[in-house]
Amino acid sequence: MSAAFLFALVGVGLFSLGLYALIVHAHLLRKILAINVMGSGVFLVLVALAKRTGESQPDAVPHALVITGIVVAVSATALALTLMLKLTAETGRAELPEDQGK
Amino acid sequence: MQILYLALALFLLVNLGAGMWRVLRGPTAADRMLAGQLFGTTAVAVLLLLAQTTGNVALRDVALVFALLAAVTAVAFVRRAWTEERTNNES
Amino acid sequence: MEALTLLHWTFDILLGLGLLWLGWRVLTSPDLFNAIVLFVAFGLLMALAWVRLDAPDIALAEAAIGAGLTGALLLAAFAKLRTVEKNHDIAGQLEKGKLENRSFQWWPATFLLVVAAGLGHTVLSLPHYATGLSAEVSANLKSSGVSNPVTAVLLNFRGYDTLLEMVVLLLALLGVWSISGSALPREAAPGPILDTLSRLLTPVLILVAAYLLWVGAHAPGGAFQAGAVLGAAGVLLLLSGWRLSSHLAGLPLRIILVAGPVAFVAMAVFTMLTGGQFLEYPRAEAGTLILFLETAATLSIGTTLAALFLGERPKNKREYP
Amino acid sequence: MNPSDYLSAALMIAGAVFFLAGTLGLLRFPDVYSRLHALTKADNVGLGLVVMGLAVQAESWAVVGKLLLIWLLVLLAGASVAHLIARGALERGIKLWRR
Repeated sequence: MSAAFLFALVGVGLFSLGLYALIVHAHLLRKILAINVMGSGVFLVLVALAKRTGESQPDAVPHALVITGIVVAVSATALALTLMLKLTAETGRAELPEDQGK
Repeated sequence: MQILYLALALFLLVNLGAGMWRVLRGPTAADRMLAGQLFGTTAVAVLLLLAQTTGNVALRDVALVFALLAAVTAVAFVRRAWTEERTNNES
Repeated sequence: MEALTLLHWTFDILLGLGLLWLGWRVLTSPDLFNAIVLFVAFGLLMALAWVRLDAPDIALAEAAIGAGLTGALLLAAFAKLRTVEKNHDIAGQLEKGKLENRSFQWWPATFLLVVAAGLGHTVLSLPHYATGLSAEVSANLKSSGVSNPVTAVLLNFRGYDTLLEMVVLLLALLGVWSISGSALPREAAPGPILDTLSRLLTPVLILVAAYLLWVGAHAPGGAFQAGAVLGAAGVLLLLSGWRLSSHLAGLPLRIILVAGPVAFVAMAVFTMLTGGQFLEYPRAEAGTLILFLETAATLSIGTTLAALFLGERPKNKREYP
Repeated sequence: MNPSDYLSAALMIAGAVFFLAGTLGLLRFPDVYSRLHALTKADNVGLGLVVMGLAVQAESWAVVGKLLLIWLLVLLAGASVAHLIARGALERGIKLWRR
């Protein structure tokens, strides 16, 4: 066990928490937060595993990927929030419609 | 000295955790936001201490960015999200 | 030495537990506003986690975005949601966010426990020592034109990632511009304090963005961090009631928005015409070319992030009635 | 440890005490105005003391300058935000605590 694996496990935990909340909650703002928490979990796993180089400098490639990912995540969040507002204005509900099939 | 820096950083982290209680408890939205502000100041101190103990001077730049942006979220709260007091505030 | 190791471990374990606990509270706290504030705090702890994982580049990006942009975005959306509710007379959307959280659902919980256990097991069964691509990165670092390995990866070895990332940003902005509704109702005047604050902070923010751009070549920093700081400066100005003058809101704004991707594509075409591969810079000039690309990228990223926060499409002069 | 180490340690421990005081104030004070007061004052002094403690150990004057700049920025942000929140709270009719 090392600090890298500790944080990798925290990342796994955050990913699972986020996925659970994404399934369970209906409110779209909560779903957007859940996706962001999931994303943070994934980033944490990637960067934690990049630290397995021992004493030398960590692997720079996952670091670069995560920096790109953080900026993409914030722009995707902005788009998702706009979609949520539009949906609420149109339907009067900040939720996705239920399945009509059943 | 290494031990002192790290111990102080740890102490401040615990201090942060205690401040979380106010975010959860409220009672007004302003209280929650204030506790968020506490997070910013404390994180700056933790980062500066970690910069000293690890010798990684780049962490001072992280602290600088934190210090610069500490106000933005709070300003967004005051200017946008704080349209009325929603919770049953204390009397 | 023993005490030091113990302190390091205590710090990391507390930080990890804090992250998990905050993540849990973000998703289950009975009040949506509360969840947003907790999420901002969560971002702050994430920045500390990046520091502990020897990733100061990411910590810088997370600090700028977590402290400056995500919170402002979420809070503004929360406020707009309330306005939408009022306009449509549909009270209780935000209340609904409160009630449902009380229910605990067994099937998803069990499923997710299995997923978590599986993922955790997989992570733990990975080799405890792996160099990944770090050997390749350090072997080629000399020819990359910069000495910060993360910048070398972002701008040289995997420059196409950065190109496509900026296209993604642009697409997100196009999406927001196409669907976002009407402008916010008139804001109150910022008042002397906020006015002074924004006037004092904005020049410093721009200076720090330029500094991060410059040091990115040899130390943590670079186009993304600088762009995020620039975007935060834009958000602060927008919150203080500043709007782009209508002369600049048309073509000039759009030119800045696409400057980054266009510079990258032009560079790619240029390098291919001069006999190299896609985005393969001539070695001697690599450092200069990277700085040029990064400057264009910083301007585009910063402007796009601020425009994403504003939401509505800035109209140019002719479009005003 | 040489004398400057002792000075630095004393300053930083004093800073930590101020942080603790700020948190106590945040948790224990009765209304938003007094909590505002406790938090912004105590934490900014705490950070100032930590910064001074670190400045004693700093390797160059440039580092001292950066540390001071960080502190000044936090002071500026803290003071402005405290003012904005306090005024906002008054405008929204959040009552002051009376014994």
